[in-house]
Amino acid sequence: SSAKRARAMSTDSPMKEAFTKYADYLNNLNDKRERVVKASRDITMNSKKVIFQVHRISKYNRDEVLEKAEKDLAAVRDQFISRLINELRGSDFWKLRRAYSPGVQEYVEAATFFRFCKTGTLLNLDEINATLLPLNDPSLEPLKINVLDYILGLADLTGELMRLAIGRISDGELEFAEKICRFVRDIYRELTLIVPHMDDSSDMKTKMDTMLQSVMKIENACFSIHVRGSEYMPLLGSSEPSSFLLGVSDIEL
Amino acid sequence: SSAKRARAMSTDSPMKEAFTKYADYLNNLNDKRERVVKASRDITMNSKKVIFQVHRISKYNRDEVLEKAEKDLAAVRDQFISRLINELRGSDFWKLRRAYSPGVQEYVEAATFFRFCKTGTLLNLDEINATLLPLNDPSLEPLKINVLDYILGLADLTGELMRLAIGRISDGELEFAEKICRFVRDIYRELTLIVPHMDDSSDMKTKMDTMLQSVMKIENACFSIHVRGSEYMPLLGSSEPSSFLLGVSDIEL
Amino acid sequence: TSLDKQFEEFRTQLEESGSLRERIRGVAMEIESSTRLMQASLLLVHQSGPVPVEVLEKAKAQIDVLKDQYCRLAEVLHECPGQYYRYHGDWRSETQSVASLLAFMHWLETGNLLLHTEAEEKLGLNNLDFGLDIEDYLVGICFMSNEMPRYVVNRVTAGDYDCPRKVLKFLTDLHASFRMLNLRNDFLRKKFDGMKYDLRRVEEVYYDVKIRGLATNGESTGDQGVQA
Amino acid sequence: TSLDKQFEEFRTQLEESGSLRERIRGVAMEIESSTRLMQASLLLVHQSGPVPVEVLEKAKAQIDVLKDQYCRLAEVLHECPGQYYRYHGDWRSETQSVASLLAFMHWLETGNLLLHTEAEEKLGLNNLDFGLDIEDYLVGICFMSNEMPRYVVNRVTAGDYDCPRKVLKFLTDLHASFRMLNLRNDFLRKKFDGMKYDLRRVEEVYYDVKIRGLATNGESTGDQGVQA
Amino acid sequence: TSLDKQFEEFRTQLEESGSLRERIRGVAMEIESSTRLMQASLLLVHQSGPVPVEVLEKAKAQIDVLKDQYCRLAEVLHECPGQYYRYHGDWRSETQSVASLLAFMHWLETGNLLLHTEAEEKLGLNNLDFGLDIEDYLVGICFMSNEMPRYVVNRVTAGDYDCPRKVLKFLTDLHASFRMLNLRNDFLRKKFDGMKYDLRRVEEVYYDVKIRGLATNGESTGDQGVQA
Amino acid sequence: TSLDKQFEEFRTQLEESGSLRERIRGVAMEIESSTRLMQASLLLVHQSGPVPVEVLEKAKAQIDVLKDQYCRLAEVLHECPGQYYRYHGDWRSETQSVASLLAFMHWLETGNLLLHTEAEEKLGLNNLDFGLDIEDYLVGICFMSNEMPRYVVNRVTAGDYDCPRKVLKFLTDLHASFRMLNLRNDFLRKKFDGMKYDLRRVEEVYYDVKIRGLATNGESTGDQGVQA
Amino acid sequence: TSLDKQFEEFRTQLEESGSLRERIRGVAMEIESSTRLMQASLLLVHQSGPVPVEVLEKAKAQIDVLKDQYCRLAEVLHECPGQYYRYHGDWRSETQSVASLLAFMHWLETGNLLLHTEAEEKLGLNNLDFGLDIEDYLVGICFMSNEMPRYVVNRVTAGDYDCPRKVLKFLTDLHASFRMLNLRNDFLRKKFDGMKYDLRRVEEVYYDVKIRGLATNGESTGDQGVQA
Amino acid sequence: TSLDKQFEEFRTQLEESGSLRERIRGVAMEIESSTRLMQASLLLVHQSGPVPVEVLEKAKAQIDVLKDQYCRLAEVLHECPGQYYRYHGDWRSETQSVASLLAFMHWLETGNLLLHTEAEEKLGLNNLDFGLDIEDYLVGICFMSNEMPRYVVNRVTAGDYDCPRKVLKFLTDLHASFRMLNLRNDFLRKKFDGMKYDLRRVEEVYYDVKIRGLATNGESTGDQGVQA
Ligand SMILES: [Mn+2]
Ligand SMILES: [Mn+2]
Repeated sequence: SSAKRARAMSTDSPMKEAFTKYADYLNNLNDKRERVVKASRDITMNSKKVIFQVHRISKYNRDEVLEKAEKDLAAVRDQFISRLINELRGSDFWKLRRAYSPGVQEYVEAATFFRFCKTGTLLNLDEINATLLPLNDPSLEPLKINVLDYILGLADLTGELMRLAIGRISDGELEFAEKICRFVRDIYRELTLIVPHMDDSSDMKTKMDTMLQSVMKIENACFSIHVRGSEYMPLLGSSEPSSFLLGVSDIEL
Repeated sequence: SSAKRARAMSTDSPMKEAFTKYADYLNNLNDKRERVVKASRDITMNSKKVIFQVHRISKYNRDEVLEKAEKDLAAVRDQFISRLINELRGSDFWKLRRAYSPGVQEYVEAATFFRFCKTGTLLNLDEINATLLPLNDPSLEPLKINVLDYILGLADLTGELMRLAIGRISDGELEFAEKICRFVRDIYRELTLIVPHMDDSSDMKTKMDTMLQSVMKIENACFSIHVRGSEYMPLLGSSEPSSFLLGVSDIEL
Repeated sequence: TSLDKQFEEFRTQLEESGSLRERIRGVAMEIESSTRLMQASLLLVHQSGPVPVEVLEKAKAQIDVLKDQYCRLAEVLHECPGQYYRYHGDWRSETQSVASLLAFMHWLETGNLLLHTEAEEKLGLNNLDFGLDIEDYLVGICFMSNEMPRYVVNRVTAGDYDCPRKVLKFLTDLHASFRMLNLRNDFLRKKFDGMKYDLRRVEEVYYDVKIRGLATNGESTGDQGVQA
Repeated sequence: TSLDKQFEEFRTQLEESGSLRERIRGVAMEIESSTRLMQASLLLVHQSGPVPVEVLEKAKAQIDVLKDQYCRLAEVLHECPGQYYRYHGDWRSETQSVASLLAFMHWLETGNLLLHTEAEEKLGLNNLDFGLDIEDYLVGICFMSNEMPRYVVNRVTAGDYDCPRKVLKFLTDLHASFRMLNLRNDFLRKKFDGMKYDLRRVEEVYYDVKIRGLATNGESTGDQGVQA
Repeated sequence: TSLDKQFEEFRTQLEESGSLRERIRGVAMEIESSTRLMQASLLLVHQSGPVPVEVLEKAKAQIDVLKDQYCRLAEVLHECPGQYYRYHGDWRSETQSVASLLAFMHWLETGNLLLHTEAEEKLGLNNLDFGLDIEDYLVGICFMSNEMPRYVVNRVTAGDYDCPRKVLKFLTDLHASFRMLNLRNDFLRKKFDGMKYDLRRVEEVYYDVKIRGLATNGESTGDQGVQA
Repeated sequence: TSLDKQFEEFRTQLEESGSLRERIRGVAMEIESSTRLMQASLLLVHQSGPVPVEVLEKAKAQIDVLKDQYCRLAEVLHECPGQYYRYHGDWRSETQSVASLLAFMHWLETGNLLLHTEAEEKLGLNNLDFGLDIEDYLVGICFMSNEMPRYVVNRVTAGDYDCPRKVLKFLTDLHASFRMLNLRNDFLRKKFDGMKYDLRRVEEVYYDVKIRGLATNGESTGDQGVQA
Repeated sequence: TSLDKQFEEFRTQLEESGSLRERIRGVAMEIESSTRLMQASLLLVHQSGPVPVEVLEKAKAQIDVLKDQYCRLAEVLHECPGQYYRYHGDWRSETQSVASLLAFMHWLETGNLLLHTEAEEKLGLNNLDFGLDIEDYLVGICFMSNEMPRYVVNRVTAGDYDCPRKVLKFLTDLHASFRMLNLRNDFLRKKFDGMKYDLRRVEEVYYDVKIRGLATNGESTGDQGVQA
Repeated sequence: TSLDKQFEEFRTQLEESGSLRERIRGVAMEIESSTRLMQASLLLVHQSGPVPVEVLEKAKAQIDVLKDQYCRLAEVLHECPGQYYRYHGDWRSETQSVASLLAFMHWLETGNLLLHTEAEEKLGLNNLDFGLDIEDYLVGICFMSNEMPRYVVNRVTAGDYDCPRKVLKFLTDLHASFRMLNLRNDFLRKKFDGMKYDLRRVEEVYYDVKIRGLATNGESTGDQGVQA
């Protein structure tokens, strides 16, 4: 019918032509977002495994454990973060941030956790970004993890350090626990001054609360070991509670 | 030291041996869950595309639109649902249901939506499962979508049918809209009696509320077209409002 | 310590981006102010009686103001290359309103849809660095569609019986075009769902007019309400 | 209509699975009842004074009851092959308690961890159809660990100064084993995190005893509190 | 000891009230099942075209079932005099639905509001011991009011143009009656506050038919949709 | 000690402000009661048929009651100079309702907007100490606007076809006046944003009347529904 | 009309139950006030140093006040026979506090659990019409148990090393008695589940005292902290 | 028209109060920034080892900054007499933090509670127009109390065994003083209810050092951690 033809003809209008472009744009964007989400999930899952691996540390297996963790962490970078980097060219880096942020945060958590256990120091953002450099196409501006994701990952790190501290105390590594305590307190204090300046500080605020809880859990554990140690000192005539406790645990179990 | 040896030796205990098995079990389970989640996301995304394709239907392009939708739907089955089927052997079908349920529900939504537009009937669960049969390894018990996911998908279908009805009314396809209205009312009534028997009826209850909203939106649209038509009848001397409105839209635009 | 140093640097960086955001918010508020003025002018197209040409002119006068504002926004963002989408939320809803108003005026003048590239051009955004996000543009178009039923009702009340036919044709085409898109379950999807109701309402008005023999037989005159 | 027919069938199916669930809930409540009895008997191990052998015997007597109950649960589930995990939530927490109590009693008797296969054996679940879910087993083990600090404190109060050493050794090994697992952020993870605190508390008690010269030099006697 | 004796007594009493509650829940679930069947039947009054008498008959058939169920509920509560309100929460929402459906059917048949005493009569609750709580009745009436807009819309679509006028009169009177009550700030109050939206919607439907000259001049025929 | 002395003082002050607040709540509840009565009377203006003058008179009779109540409220607050806004929340929403009803009645009588000073006068609040907060007045005006669509619909149903034109003019002017205000993103802003839906609905009703040739040519008669 | 008559009756009834509730709330607030005073006195038992007899006497002086208040509450409820549980929620939590404080004082004096009948006697509630709900009594006992760990810690700090043993024995027995009850999954159950943490904490304090050789060999002296 | 005139006036007034609020927010944000710096400095009192005097000095240096900020706030509010409580919400929570930090520092220095008048003096608010709201002060004191348990724990770890006794005495007195107040059921009440958990935790810490014979016999030295 002529009506049908009239309809059909209007399909070739500039409007339809433009909308074909918009449709392509949206399809590509959504496909890419989906790929980024998947890469992020992979990063999360494998970073979590690295964190568990680091938690297996003890006085007796330190080197082997950290060696494996380091290898696994490198694998996360080579296999999954590199995939992310390839997707996040140009403006997509910020546009798709919500799609990859959980994975990157978890990677930061894992990488900083590993580093602290290895050297007792904080892995800087610049250092992390340096390790990502080889994954980038050298001809392009290299992709760098943004400050926000780094800080959010750091906030989660304190939870893992708390778990580590509690476990280390049981193994008699009191000095290590105290070191963790100081480290976590420092991070907490530094972040106190950073939080109000974050792009979106609302989720960071709940992370700060959790972080304070973690700090206090470590402090309470240190308190507990300290008062016990202080009670024993007169009993033993020793002046260093931690060395004493360490001694016992080594000999008896 | 002997202490260290003592520790190391205990690694070979039956406990450690058993935990090695548990660790393997958990790793495999989590890996599989992750693969299932990914397959589910793919199914969701591509089923949504089929739904959008079906929405492109009009009086003038019915056949082409549905032909493409049918092909896309088959592609979802062949590419993604088959992947799911391979993962969900045995007890994993129920164990991992939460991981794949969103995807399957969206597929049910797409497949029933397509079928209604094609034939005006409800695609039964048995029919859906028949189309999945070729994807199964013939030597094994074939995987079937469960009643719960089918019903949950059906609940979402009514939302799409509501959108379709509103659009069809604008295109003058009043009888189609009324048909949708009756169909959605029937589904709503049938589900009223099913809901209390579902395994977990809490999320289904909110879906029922949404469904009632959809039914009422269609009813209000039909009401509106009816009172207008009734007002015109005396003006025109016609007795069939819908045919009249259809007529106008064809001639003028 | 190196710890202090890093966090000190972060604080500096974040404060900088905070002040950047402050400036962006400043421009965005100006943009909002301009759209309010445009909106106030355009409200008159709803009023009974023929719409004087001046109404549109007054609204169009704001476009240059907007152009200037977007130019300044682009300059601010030029300072942080690649971070367009970091701050996007800060001017997003304002820009959707802008797109909506530009498209409405364009339609009043030409009877055609303002395309994305045309919108960018009007705002002076055709360079690569700083463009009009396509989703913002599409949301703006939906907003424009939302205004159509009210416009049609008021034009008919004012005695302009040809308006519903034109709007109906325009919205029907627009709706058909939108149906080409695959949307996620997001804000744009919700807005697009609303377009169906606009279309239906305009259709009803068209029939109201038609059935009473009030509609002119159209087609011949391609002009819009304003110019009539 | 075919519509009616399908939904009628669904209703029948769902009502059947509803009644199945009803029966499962029934057995699960019986299981819960049995664990309460076991728990009540085992409470006496916390009491001052040496723990009489009868305490453990009385608790062990419930195992046969449990075995029978799980056997009936397995029969019910046999009616719907492959749907173990559909109804799993209905006996899950009860089974975690069972695992916890069995493991505690086993440790009291042997000083060793009750392995997953051993737990299944005790409950008569070694056939393939109906087993003890490994995660439930592991949660149960964590529950058992949670009881240890209280046990140790009360044993020491009752004068059993060798208990802390044994428990500490056991928990240390158990904790080391758990660390082999990669967990998700789920219930099991949370319970495992709690185990660290149990371990620490037991360690403290051990030092309390040790430092006061109350601990025997151990190792020689492999027996547990109950049998002493 | 007196302690043991006291707790022994408590155990008996708690078990008794537990089993009482169990039985109440049982009947309440049956009531819920009956109301669901009624509801499913009554959904058919919304279908296009004239509503067949059978629809109402089928729903009314459930009243006897309900009567029997409430009789059994009354018997159970007869065992614990003075404790009606102790267990009230266990059948409250079911009873509100019952009141709502009875009132809706009554209105369909007679065009009048089902009075509280009539509702009690229909359920066989006219004896003093066990009655229909007034607030439950009132909440049920509000629920019925919520159904009215949808009913009116669908009746008009089915060609019954006199329905809106009748419903509007009914709801206006009902709303005015409710306003006399000084309600506390509770669930009932919230439900009543919602009634004004029902009223407004029915007013709009009436307006839609009236402005188009579709409303008959009414008054003469007192019959309802179902009987037509 | 100085600590004790301080807390003793605090106790006195907190008790004083507590009892003050108690008295304020008391008056606020009375005010609420009066507005309910006014509201009940005014409901009749929605009813079909011409609105009798008595309806308005009955509502106006409450104004003196309100005047007295606000006088007492002012007296209470006179006791704590400078703390008007400390307790403002305790009578705020009641006062917004009052403003809304006064403005509605005033419009019914005169067709004009009740000005802020006029509202204060009606309530006897023209002294400096205790006035009607401007934002409360404005919120009340928005509430009044929310009632307009319903009023117009019901007046047209009752055959008063001139009403929509008058209301539309009134609301259009009111809306334009409000647009001059630069509102913060708060409750008032939200209420004002709602006003455009009222306007749109009234436009639609006017359209319905106009397209059907029901609208009188108006202008000449300045009277309102009530006085007709 | 019968409709009017019905709603008129409802109005009366709702107002009556409203004013009844008002009076109940009044008494409940007085009861709360009395418990606050008791609580303030009893706080001193946590203070270092021996607890003077006067502390307890001062708290006990409030019992007569409470008795009078419950007497008035009973009178109010006497006006609406059979509706005890309708208004129960309005004095429930206050009564649970009362039960808790009475039981704590009784234990301080006698070392025994205050029985339900004894509690009723103290409050003058031994007549049949108005009693102390058993579950409220039990919740009160749980609240008392929650205070025990704090009490024990503070008594030991004050040098009373025999206190933990006594409290532990008391709580162990109490906990065992509670275990006999088959509690529903409600508030009481939750409170009882908390009791095990109180028990555990008291066990730990006893352990602390015992392992340091601070515990006296007890048993012989049956007296409580207060009387010492 | 008078309508235009009124809205013109409103516009002026709303803009004035808008800009006033803007300036208040500006100062409030500066205050927040200062308290954050104080807070960050004071976090160092938790570190192991003796707390250096500089920590407190650094925090105290911010007081002058705050004084200046409050002075400016007072000036802004001086422009709108009687409207303190209108804008109170805009600096309320910041001021509660300020009160909390000042009180904590004061306690560290003197061991005494910072009185309300002293707090006002420190902030230069002793003139009548602009004071520190009593409830804000009290909330601040509650916040300070929340910090105490953590402080005590860390002081003990740092070897200061006398700290728990001093803090316990301080908190016990503070808690007793608060109990004298009859608080409404609001934010302050909720915060005060939390104080008992602080008290309990400090009691436990004191118990931990006391039972181990670590507590010095105190009393003689009145100095605080910082000065030691
Ligand atoms: Mn983590
Ligand atoms: Mn959908």
